[in-house]
Amino acid sequence: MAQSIFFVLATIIVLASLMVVFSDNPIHSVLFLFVVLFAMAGLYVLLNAPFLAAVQVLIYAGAITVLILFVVMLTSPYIPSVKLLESKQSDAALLVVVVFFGALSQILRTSSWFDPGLKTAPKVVKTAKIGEILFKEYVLPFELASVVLLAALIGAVYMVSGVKWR
Amino acid sequence: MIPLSYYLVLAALVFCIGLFGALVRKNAVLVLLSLELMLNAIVLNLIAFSNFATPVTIKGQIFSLFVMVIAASEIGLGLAIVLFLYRKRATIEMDKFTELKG
Amino acid sequence: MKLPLLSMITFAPVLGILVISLIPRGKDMLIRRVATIFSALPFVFIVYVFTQFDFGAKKMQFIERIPWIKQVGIFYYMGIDGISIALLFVTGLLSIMAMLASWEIKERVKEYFTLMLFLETGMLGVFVALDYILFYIFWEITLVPMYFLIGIWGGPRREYAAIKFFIYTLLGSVLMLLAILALYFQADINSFSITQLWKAGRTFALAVQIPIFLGFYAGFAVKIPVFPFHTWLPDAHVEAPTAVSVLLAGVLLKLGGYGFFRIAMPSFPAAFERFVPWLVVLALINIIYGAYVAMAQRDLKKLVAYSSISHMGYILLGLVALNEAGLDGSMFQMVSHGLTTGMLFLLVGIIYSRTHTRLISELGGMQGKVPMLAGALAFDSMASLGLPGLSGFIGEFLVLVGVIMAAHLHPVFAVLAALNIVLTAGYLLWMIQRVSLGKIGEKLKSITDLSGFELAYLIPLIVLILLFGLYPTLLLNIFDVSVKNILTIMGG
Amino acid sequence: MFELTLIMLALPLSAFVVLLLGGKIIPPKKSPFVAITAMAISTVLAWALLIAVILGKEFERHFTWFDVGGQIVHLGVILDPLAAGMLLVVTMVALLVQIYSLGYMHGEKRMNWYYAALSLFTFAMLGVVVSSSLIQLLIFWELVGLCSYFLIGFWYEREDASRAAKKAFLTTRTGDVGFLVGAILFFTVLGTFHIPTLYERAASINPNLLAVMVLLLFAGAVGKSAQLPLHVWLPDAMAGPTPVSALIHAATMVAAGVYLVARTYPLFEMAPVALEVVAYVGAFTAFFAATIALVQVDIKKILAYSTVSQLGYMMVGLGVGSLATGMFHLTTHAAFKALLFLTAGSVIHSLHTQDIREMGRLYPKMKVTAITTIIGGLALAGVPPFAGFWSKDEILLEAAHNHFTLIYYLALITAGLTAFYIFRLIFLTFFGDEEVEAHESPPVMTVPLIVLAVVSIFIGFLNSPFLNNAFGHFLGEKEALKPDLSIMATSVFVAFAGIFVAYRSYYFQPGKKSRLNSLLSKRILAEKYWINQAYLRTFGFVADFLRHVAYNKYFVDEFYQLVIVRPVHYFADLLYLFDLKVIDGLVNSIGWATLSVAYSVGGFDVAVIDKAIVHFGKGAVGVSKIMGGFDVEIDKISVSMGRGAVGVSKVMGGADSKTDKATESLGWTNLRLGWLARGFDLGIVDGAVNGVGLLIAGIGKRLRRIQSGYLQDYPLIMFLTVLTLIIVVIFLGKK
Repeated sequence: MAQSIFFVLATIIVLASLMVVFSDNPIHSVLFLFVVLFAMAGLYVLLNAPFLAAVQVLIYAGAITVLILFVVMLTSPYIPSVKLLESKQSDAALLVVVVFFGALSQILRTSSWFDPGLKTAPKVVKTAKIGEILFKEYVLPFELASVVLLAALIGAVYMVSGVKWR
Repeated sequence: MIPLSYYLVLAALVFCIGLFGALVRKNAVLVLLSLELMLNAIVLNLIAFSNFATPVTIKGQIFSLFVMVIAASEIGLGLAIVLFLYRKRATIEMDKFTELKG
Repeated sequence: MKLPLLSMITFAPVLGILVISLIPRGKDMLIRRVATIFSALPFVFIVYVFTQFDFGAKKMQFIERIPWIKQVGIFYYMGIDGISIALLFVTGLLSIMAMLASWEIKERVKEYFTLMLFLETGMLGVFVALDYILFYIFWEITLVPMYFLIGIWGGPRREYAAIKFFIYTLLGSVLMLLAILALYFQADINSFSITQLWKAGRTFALAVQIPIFLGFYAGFAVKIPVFPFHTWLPDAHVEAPTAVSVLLAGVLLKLGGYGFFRIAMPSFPAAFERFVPWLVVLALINIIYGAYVAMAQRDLKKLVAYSSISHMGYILLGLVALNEAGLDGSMFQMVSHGLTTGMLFLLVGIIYSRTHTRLISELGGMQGKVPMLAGALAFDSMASLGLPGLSGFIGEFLVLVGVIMAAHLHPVFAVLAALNIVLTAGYLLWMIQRVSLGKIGEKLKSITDLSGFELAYLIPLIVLILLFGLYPTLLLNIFDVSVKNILTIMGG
Repeated sequence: MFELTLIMLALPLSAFVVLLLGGKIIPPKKSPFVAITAMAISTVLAWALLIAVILGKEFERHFTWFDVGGQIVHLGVILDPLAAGMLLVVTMVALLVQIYSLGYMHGEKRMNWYYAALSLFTFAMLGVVVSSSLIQLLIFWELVGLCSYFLIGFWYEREDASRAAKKAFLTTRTGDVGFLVGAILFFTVLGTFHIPTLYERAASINPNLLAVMVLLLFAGAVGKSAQLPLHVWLPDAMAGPTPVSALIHAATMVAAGVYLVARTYPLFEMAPVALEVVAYVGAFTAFFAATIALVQVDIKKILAYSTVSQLGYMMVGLGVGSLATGMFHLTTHAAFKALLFLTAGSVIHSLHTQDIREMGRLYPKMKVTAITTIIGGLALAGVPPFAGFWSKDEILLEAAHNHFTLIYYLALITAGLTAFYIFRLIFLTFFGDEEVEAHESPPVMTVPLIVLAVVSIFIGFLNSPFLNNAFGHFLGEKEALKPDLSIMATSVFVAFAGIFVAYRSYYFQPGKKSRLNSLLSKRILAEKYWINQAYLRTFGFVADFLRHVAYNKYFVDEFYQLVIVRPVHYFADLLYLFDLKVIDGLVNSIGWATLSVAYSVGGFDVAVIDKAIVHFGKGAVGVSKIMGGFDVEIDKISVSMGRGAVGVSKVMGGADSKTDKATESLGWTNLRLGWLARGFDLGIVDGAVNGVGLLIAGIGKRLRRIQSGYLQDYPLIMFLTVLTLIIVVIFLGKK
């Protein structure tokens, strides 16, 4: 059962990500990204991480995708015309990507992770537990992350506002 | 039960697709989208490891939370930069920005 | 509580960077003062370490060892022995001199001093690091500020020189990195500790030692620089601003020699001995070739640069003697060359800042016009050409003693190296004749003599050159035990 | 005793420090007195030490300086008769010269520096004398050379002075390499620098090795004492102030070489071969320098060659005889040669010329100078009872006694030549035919002359049979040779013969026509001796030729220029070119080629590949051109060498005007060659057509291409790097 769900989701993810990269229309790309994120959330559930799945759907699929859509609308009044393989370095990029994938699979192949016998059946992680760990063990990084987020926020506002300092 | 390697292969695939996009797309927003794909692949990786390697301490999940935070700030800033550039140059095509040329 | 003195030494300049970053752009004078103070901090600490240092001990001292990336055996591992502390001393001292000489920099002051402090951290770090990864990181850290310092504040061909410097040294250090990785994997003790890998390296078969040794050799030979990897040096020196030249000649070249002492020789004695015939020939080529080419120079700074190449050859020659006298001489020469050549570059910089020329033919008659400057130049040239009683002589003398004592080297090598003393005297005296003596040159009409400020940073160097020349025990005692230790390590 | 010695050493040094550091505080008028006071006290102390040594209070002390691989490098002070005697010579001459300089250097603007350098020199020389360690001796030895460099170059504004200073330093340093290597050999073989210990240990080693080692030491002495073939610096060194010449280049520094041999004499005695070499080098130098002195016209040059010649004598004395023989001649020579130099200085001070042809009837105007010069001349010529007679006679005696026939005759001929040239100088200077403006020098200059003259008269008795060879006994000589009246008579006869010939050739009687054309001139020979004109022509030609050759110092300088100095410079230029073009070019083109390959792989620009190939080709062409260029260069050099040789042979041909031309053309050839080399250089650097030049210039530009500015290139390159690393890790990780 889980196996088949996984394969369905995986197929969706791969196809949708391909479409994200290859579709000519940016709006389509964004929409396919939405699909990818959603399917990813499904995988998280399969991996006993329902909280993260929720976060994924809420933040990524909900907030970020909408944000990107806005920007696409703002910046690309003329939507079509962006050809895919127009870049000068697409060959080089393809080469890099393929070799990179080869290298990754080589690592996977030689590592013990590929052992199909490696199976654990963990319990579903409760959100409370995440909260507990996050605010006990990782409280400092957590605070730091919030500072980073704040800095990014201020930076983004500053850049877009067009205010000139000095 | 699905073995760990399945997730890893899937993540690698998505990562490579995202990488390809980041390297070839002209549209800056699409480059950002591709980056998101790559980040998601990483998050998937982390959660998978979390599930198989550290099911009790769930380090992977915690870590992926942080990755998401960083990803959010990154996309926010990235989009701000895109808008900024658009205002300056009226284009967001990556190959129009060649100021770094030596 | 024990203070982490070595970390304090290494990272004091970084603290300076932080302070400088708080100073608003434009307050140049303040930036200069702050940078100088922070560049002097490590020296203060080094002096303190000197008072606490046990010069009789073979072991590394002031060790700091904190796990960094435990899984692959990377530690934040620092420690010093006599060899390191002698070079730390030179580095600390020359950094202050270089900072003072940098006060004349007028443009982009903030960036300049930031980079200088960063460079200082890198140089100090190399001499205290005992973990290969840490060592490599500091080694590379020296590279980056150097590149920018030459590339931004340099002379007319600065970009060419900077890129050449960068590519040469980067190529060398990449090979060194490969050698480090190979050593790590080959040893298979899950440790990047330099001292632990000494033992491991020796156990390798010769066929394994040789390629790893060659990798390290590439990294070190480019820094020293050994013929034919030397061509970056004259360009970099000529284009670099004075202070950078001082550090380049005074400290950065020593990194190569230090690498031989710390890594290449104790880890791979068999491979080193295998290459002794080659190295001795290369050392002699360096010595003689450098001297000849120096003689052909019309540019004062280039002359000093090539003379550096020639002098660095003695360091290599001392190493291949593989006995106490030779190694002692090599170390002595490193310190002494740091002082004398550092000072020579300072003087050339002073001359250039006043006359805006470095062409020997446009100078002349300085002795009558600016006696102190010319006197300092003459003094330093004498030290450089190995006048007995000054520090340069002791280094060359010990190297020659080492070569003659070494059973595996023919005394003819010593004679050739000794004959080079005449060549050295030849080009330096010829330079003095054309620069200081004779009729007063066109460009010297409005030259002024050394200011009190300049004297303040030259006099310590003069005093040290005299002191080490007259009482070499002072310096020899610092590293003698460690040198002996390295010899015993190499022996078994 | 030990403390006294140190104080004596420290006094001149402190004078130096005071004068150097107080350069601005002490007025130039006062500065001499600082130095002279210090020197005077030193002299008194030297007397005291000498007396103490005569009373048998010798001592030797040594300390550790540092150690090398367990072997100790010593410093040490020795005071034995040899050192004590030498100390007195040095301090006395130094004191007199410093006093004399008050007058001679009057009004000079760098008085502080002059006296500072003189003081430092005296310190260094005293240091050489009291050293009991070879390495310490070497240190002071080099310091002596350095001071000589300063003092010769005292008038550094003058081209010849600065050049002579450099030449002196370099030439002596060439010898010092031998000294250094020899000293290190002693150290490595015998394990010490301590000279008395060396005496003990030297017996244990192979005499041949020992001979090599002491001959290396002797090389140092050859340089310092201006022996063949390193004598060339001394005549040039006359560009320095005359008192300096008197002190350094007559009495002390040049004697340091002799002193070195004397100090290590027991080692030489253990290697008789080395001693013979010393003797022969000395004899040839003596003869050779004397022949040059015959025809010089510069008063100081004559004295300089005379010094070289007499130094050769001292070497002969050491080589064939004993320690005392050589040292005795050193002592007497120090007195009378310093005297001669100082009188020459007096003349120069008054006339402002050094050319004896421009001097004339000075005797009536400068009586003190003239008389003292004659005393010095008689001492040098070896006329009894003046100092030179005793010491020279002893050398001849030893040579004859020990069956060094060749050396004996060479020395004898040299004695005759010596008498001739010194009286030629005296007659031309003081008894010439021209009335010239002159005045006697101030007392501050004449008093030292008188003192030295008195010494020159009497010092010779020290080692005469009348005083029972006191000097020799003092230096530890067991038994002196019995004076041989026949040899004495011969040497006196030879000396008088020399003086007589000089008198016949150069003495000018008022009212008669000048006889400046020497005895050998054709006219006199034809008129007086009715010699066949044809013979005469040949003879005259040969004589002219010989005179020309001797006047030009056997062209040794030119030979060295041609064979050593120029080739060194050429070689230097060539190597630099090699460095700039070949090594740098190769490295750069490799780098560039790598880069272009990277580009083409990167697939940025198909055109780049084409360009790369084209440039590659150009680069190759450039390299081959450079190789060709080198060939051309080498051809040029050999051509110029050829021309130089032609020039030399022309010069030898003996036509005066042609000499100039040949030299000039030689110079021009070289200059042109230099320009060619430079033009070649510039042509390469600038010429975009010549491939390597383009490569070098272009590499910066090419490299900049990597900064394409395309944002996505950066992550691409980054990933490439990461990828490479990953692959490396994969492959290295696998065992």
